[in-house]
Amino acid sequence: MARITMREAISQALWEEMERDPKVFILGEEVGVWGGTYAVTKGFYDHFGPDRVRDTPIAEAAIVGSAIGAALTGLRPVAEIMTINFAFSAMDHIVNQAAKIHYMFGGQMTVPLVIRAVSGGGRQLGATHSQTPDAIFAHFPGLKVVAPGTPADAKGLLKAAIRSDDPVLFIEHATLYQVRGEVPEGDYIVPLGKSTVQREGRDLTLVTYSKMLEVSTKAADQLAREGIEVEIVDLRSLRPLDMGPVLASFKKTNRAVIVEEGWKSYGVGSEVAARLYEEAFDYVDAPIKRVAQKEVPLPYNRTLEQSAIPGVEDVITAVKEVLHG
Amino acid sequence: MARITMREAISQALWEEMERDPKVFILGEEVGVWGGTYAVTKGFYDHFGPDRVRDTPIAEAAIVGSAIGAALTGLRPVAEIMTINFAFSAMDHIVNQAAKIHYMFGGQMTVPLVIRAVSGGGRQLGATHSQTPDAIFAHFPGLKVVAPGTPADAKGLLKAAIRSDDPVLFIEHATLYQVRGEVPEGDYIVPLGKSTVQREGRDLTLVTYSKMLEVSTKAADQLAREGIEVEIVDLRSLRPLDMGPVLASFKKTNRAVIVEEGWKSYGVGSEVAARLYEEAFDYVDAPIKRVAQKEVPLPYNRTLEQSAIPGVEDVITAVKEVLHG
Amino acid sequence: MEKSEHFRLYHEMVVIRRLEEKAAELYQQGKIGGFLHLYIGQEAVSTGLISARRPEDRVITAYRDHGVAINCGLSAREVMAELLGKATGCSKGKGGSMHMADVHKNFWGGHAIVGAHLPIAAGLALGDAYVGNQAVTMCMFGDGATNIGYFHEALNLSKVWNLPVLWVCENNLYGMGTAVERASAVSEISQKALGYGMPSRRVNGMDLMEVRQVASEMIEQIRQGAGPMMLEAITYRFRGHSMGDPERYRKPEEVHRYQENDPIGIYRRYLIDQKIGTEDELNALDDDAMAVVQDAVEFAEASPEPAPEELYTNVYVEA
Amino acid sequence: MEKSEHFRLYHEMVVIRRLEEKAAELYQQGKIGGFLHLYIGQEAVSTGLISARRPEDRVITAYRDHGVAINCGLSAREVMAELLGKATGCSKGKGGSMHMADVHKNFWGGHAIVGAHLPIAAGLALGDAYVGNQAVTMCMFGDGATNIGYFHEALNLSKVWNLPVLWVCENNLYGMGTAVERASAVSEISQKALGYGMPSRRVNGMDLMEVRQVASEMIEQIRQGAGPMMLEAITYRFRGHSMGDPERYRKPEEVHRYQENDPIGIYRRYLIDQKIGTEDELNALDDDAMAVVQDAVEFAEASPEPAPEELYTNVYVEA
Ligand SMILES: Cc1ncc(C[n+]2csc(CCOP(=O)(O)OP(=O)(O)O)c2C)c(N)n1
Ligand SMILES: Cc1ncc(C[n+]2csc(CCOP(=O)(O)OP(=O)(O)O)c2C)c(N)n1
Ligand SMILES: [Mg+2]
Ligand SMILES: [Mg+2]
Repeated sequence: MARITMREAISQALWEEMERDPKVFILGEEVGVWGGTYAVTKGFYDHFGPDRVRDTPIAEAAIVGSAIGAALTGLRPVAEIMTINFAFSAMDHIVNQAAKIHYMFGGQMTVPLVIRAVSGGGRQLGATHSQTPDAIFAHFPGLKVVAPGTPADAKGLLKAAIRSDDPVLFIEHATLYQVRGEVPEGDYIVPLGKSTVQREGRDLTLVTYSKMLEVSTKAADQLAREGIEVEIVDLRSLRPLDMGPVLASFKKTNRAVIVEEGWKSYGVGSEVAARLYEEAFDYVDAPIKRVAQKEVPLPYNRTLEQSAIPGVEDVITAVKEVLHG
Repeated sequence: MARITMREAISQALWEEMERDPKVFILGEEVGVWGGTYAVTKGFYDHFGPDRVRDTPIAEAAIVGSAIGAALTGLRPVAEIMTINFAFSAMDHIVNQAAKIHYMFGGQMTVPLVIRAVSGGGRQLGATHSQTPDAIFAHFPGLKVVAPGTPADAKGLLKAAIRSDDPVLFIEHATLYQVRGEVPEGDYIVPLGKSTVQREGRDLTLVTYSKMLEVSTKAADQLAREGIEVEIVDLRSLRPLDMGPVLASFKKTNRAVIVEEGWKSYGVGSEVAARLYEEAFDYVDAPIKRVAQKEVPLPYNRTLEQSAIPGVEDVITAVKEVLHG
Repeated sequence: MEKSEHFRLYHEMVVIRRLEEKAAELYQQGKIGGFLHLYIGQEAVSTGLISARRPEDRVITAYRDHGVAINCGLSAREVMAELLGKATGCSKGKGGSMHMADVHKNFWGGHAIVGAHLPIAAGLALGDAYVGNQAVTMCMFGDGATNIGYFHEALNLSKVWNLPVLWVCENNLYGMGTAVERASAVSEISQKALGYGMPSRRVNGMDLMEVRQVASEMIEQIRQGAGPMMLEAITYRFRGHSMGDPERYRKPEEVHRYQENDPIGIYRRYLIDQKIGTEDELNALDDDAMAVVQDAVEFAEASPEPAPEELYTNVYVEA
Repeated sequence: MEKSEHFRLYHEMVVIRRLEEKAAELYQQGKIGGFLHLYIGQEAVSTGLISARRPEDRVITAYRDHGVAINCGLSAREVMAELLGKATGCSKGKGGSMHMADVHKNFWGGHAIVGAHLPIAAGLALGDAYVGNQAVTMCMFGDGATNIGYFHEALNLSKVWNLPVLWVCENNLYGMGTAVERASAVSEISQKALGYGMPSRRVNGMDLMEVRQVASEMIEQIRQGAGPMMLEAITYRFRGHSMGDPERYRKPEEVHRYQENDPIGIYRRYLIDQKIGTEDELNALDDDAMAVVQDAVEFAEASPEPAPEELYTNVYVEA
């Protein structure tokens, strides 16, 4: 197994799937000549050519819409939306078309589409460009929503997404691209809709995903030095949401903190907390806490922005509050 | 107090505000000559003229976007999005522009805008036209989201929304327009962001809003005949979400069911449940239940559709489950 | 064109007309729910257009789709059954009036969000171009739909990528209650093609033969690689936008004037004038169309409701 | 035009240039974060355009907004302070490079979602039309922005409602790395105006005097009620799209060719040729511009960070 970055892992998954299946192609703004704004598709244009690596106009609805159409004909498009903030400009096509076509026409059409989008803040891009609105997409049945936190998962999940016959929103995090990890070579598949334990522990369950897995892991390291062993469950998929490993862990630790980067209200933590109480009420030893973004549009100023996004300290504080009441 | 329909109440609020303040005007598809697809603005065009009752092209982003611009100049536009399903076509302007402009430019611009939109299913309109995605809009700080369940609240909240200097998404429910209730005449204002007890009871708290207030009330009537007295708290606003009356009620009943029409996952019930546990953990006598839409795109067939939307029986069942474990 | 082909098209138009008249009745009786948008008055557009396609050519349209479905070869039975929400409907009763489709007939639906199917149509054409099919996608939409951003993005993309699409605007002069000039900067929709450097033509959408002729020429050019084009068919809907339209926006006289130009009447006149068919032959086709629709209604009424489990199927392909 | 006015405009252009060169340095030093889109090379467009406005005319643009801010009368100090995220910035440090504004100077921002400010611009103009102001809104955007649906919806609406807007496309030949002809069906953006029945003109965006002249004429016509119009200014950005652009999509020779046509150089030549100013006078303006920018940097660096509570203010007007 090679130790590569998240960027390389995603790039590898795309490359291998394109080599494997001629029906897989990429479209999006700057995916071709530029090589991807986050350099994920660097080298693809030269290798696969302009038909399979298609630069598009700035027209998000047309990017997703045309990808849906191509998917209906049996192709397997991977549409890149430069950042998830621009997915609002393709909202109807994502939640009203891609997510519903299979159902609405009685199953006769399928939409084997992947939409890749970069989520997350922390880079001083201001309010319109720094959102982590992952939860709102996960609200819609018919869509699958995936957000890996490690390079290995990124590769395995992206491959699974491309091979899936359902539309998948694949959320990457801008500040994770440089993160390194062991990634299996070749045909490595991580099934969609499966949560997983990323770190074992006995005292408390941290439920998280994407970038906040990194933050939670750092918090766990620090807590470990104080003798607190937290277990980390990585959701990986927000829809379908797999509560199995979350519940198993919680039934062991009886305490949980949910950590997400997005806003707290109507977010991921709300759903996970509600389900934990519903499905493991008798195991609750202390109120579950949610760590999330302050409920403000993100400001440009670095200090202000950082104070709004959950950090290691916020997680540690929450864990201790849950443990010590 | 007159007993009028929800449609009349909304119409009255609009009419009175337009008479009161020449800066208030209406724009949207078919609001003028047609008189509003739900007849809410019938007669407005003839009375207020084409400048203040503006029929628009089918261009939701331009409807909301131009309303934002007009609001920036100090006008008070009321933009009608025919149904909330079409709000996805204006998503960026709602959540990325209207909700952020005040913050992003350091407070120098204000967006006194109301967006009216009809939400809800149950009319066999199929998957794209039957959604209740209220929760996803409530995820965004900067936006206020309001959804009345009674004619009086509809009037009072709409007036408050029009007078508010903040952008407000005002959600109406298609199947409530004919519902009648006592509505105070003249300048009746219901403050935004305030939940309220709509029915008193001692055994359990039903938290709900919009159409599901009606369903919950019917359920409460039936339950009362069996000696079960539920208290109903109507959220009325989803953002800001006022937990005060919810908590007060819950601390009395120690049991709660949350009833919403939209999908359960990442919905309103998730948020309310999570907060109830956070803020009233010691008062919980039984797991809180969420009653919500089945997690499917809504089908056309009437029987199937009805089986997916929460009904009186679903509420009664949930209440009894919570009461009797 | 063969006589039999003429008769087939005439028959199709009459089937559509009778089927929709029947649907209006069933709607009044509460047997059809939701929105019902009748195509009555516009039948020559889709009948002429789709008669010009090859089987491999794809068709996609908006919610006003019953006629298009019939023209694409769906049976009156499965269309009527879909209207009644039955398991035997073309979309298994899950789609309803606005969401008919049959991918095996290359009919890619009925779509209810105005303009949203235009980018999808570009994608269908991209699918063909990608694998080297010589197929053309015909995408139909209303005049009102040309004002939404999706129209713009789709037309631009189709031109930039030289996709084989025929963009067909059915200009019936209104989008709901809004006259075209009250919503669109230009009233001749074909003028919008200029902004995309795209050839365009305007036809009388009440005249099946004209639509067919011009569409055939354009489709062939597109098939040869000429790139996307736009066809504007001027037409008129004789009924309200959907059932329950108060029709405050137009005068009955205006409607009557257009009704005198009934596309079925025009085609019938043509067939007789050209001595392609006799009154008797056409009457027989009329009778048969009525019988087809009657049979469809009986079939639909007798068909089973979808099973309750159908609520949960087709959300995902994979569980 | 008065000599003093010429000098003011020349000075403005040089201030913009120096300010952005400085900003690039500060970005490299990590003092400016986020995205930084430099306007270098395009200064004649906004300087010429905005010099043609009256104070009541509104200006709105995209994220490439530093120059526009200066032209609208914001001080170099508050622009630089915003870049550094300081409390003294024009948006209190909350907006950053992409979100400068000063409503009292009728500058309605810097907007970072491509094309999304076009419908907003239509609304600004609607606001003026509604109350009977004789003001014109100037809305600037890039060539790439003309491909998104917002452009279409906004232009159509403005024409249908006859709104007083001048749509100004800064065609700098690329949207990020995508050459205009690879993204747009027509390479002459002004051709898109045809689809909206809108008059349009094309100017050399490197020539301040030409931009100013044509813009003045159009603005006056719009003010007189002629309805919306489109102005396409052909220009070029000398730097990458934003800091950190690998610039694989264009050759250095191409950039150099354009750089020889520097808008500041062209205007300087013009002032000297027309004997409006001497080399010495212009050198003095250059020096002053440098001093203004130096002062702005010092001011910005010395300015306080926003107070921590600022995180929570301005989410809503009412608590
Ligand atoms: C995005 C969106 N906005 C609004 C509607 C509501 N609506 C349905 S049909 C229609 C009018 C469409 O007019 P046109 O495109 O001319 O088609 P026609 O009905 O005349 O065939 C409107 C506004 C919708 N379905 N989708
Ligand atoms: C809706 C949306 N999609 C994509 C982007 C990312 N993006 C920012 S600038 C840009 C290029 C815009 O090009 P153009 O309009 O020509 O303006 P220029 O940068 O050349 O001034 C892109 C794709 C965005 N900000 N918004
Ligand atoms: Mg029409
Ligand atoms: Mg450009």
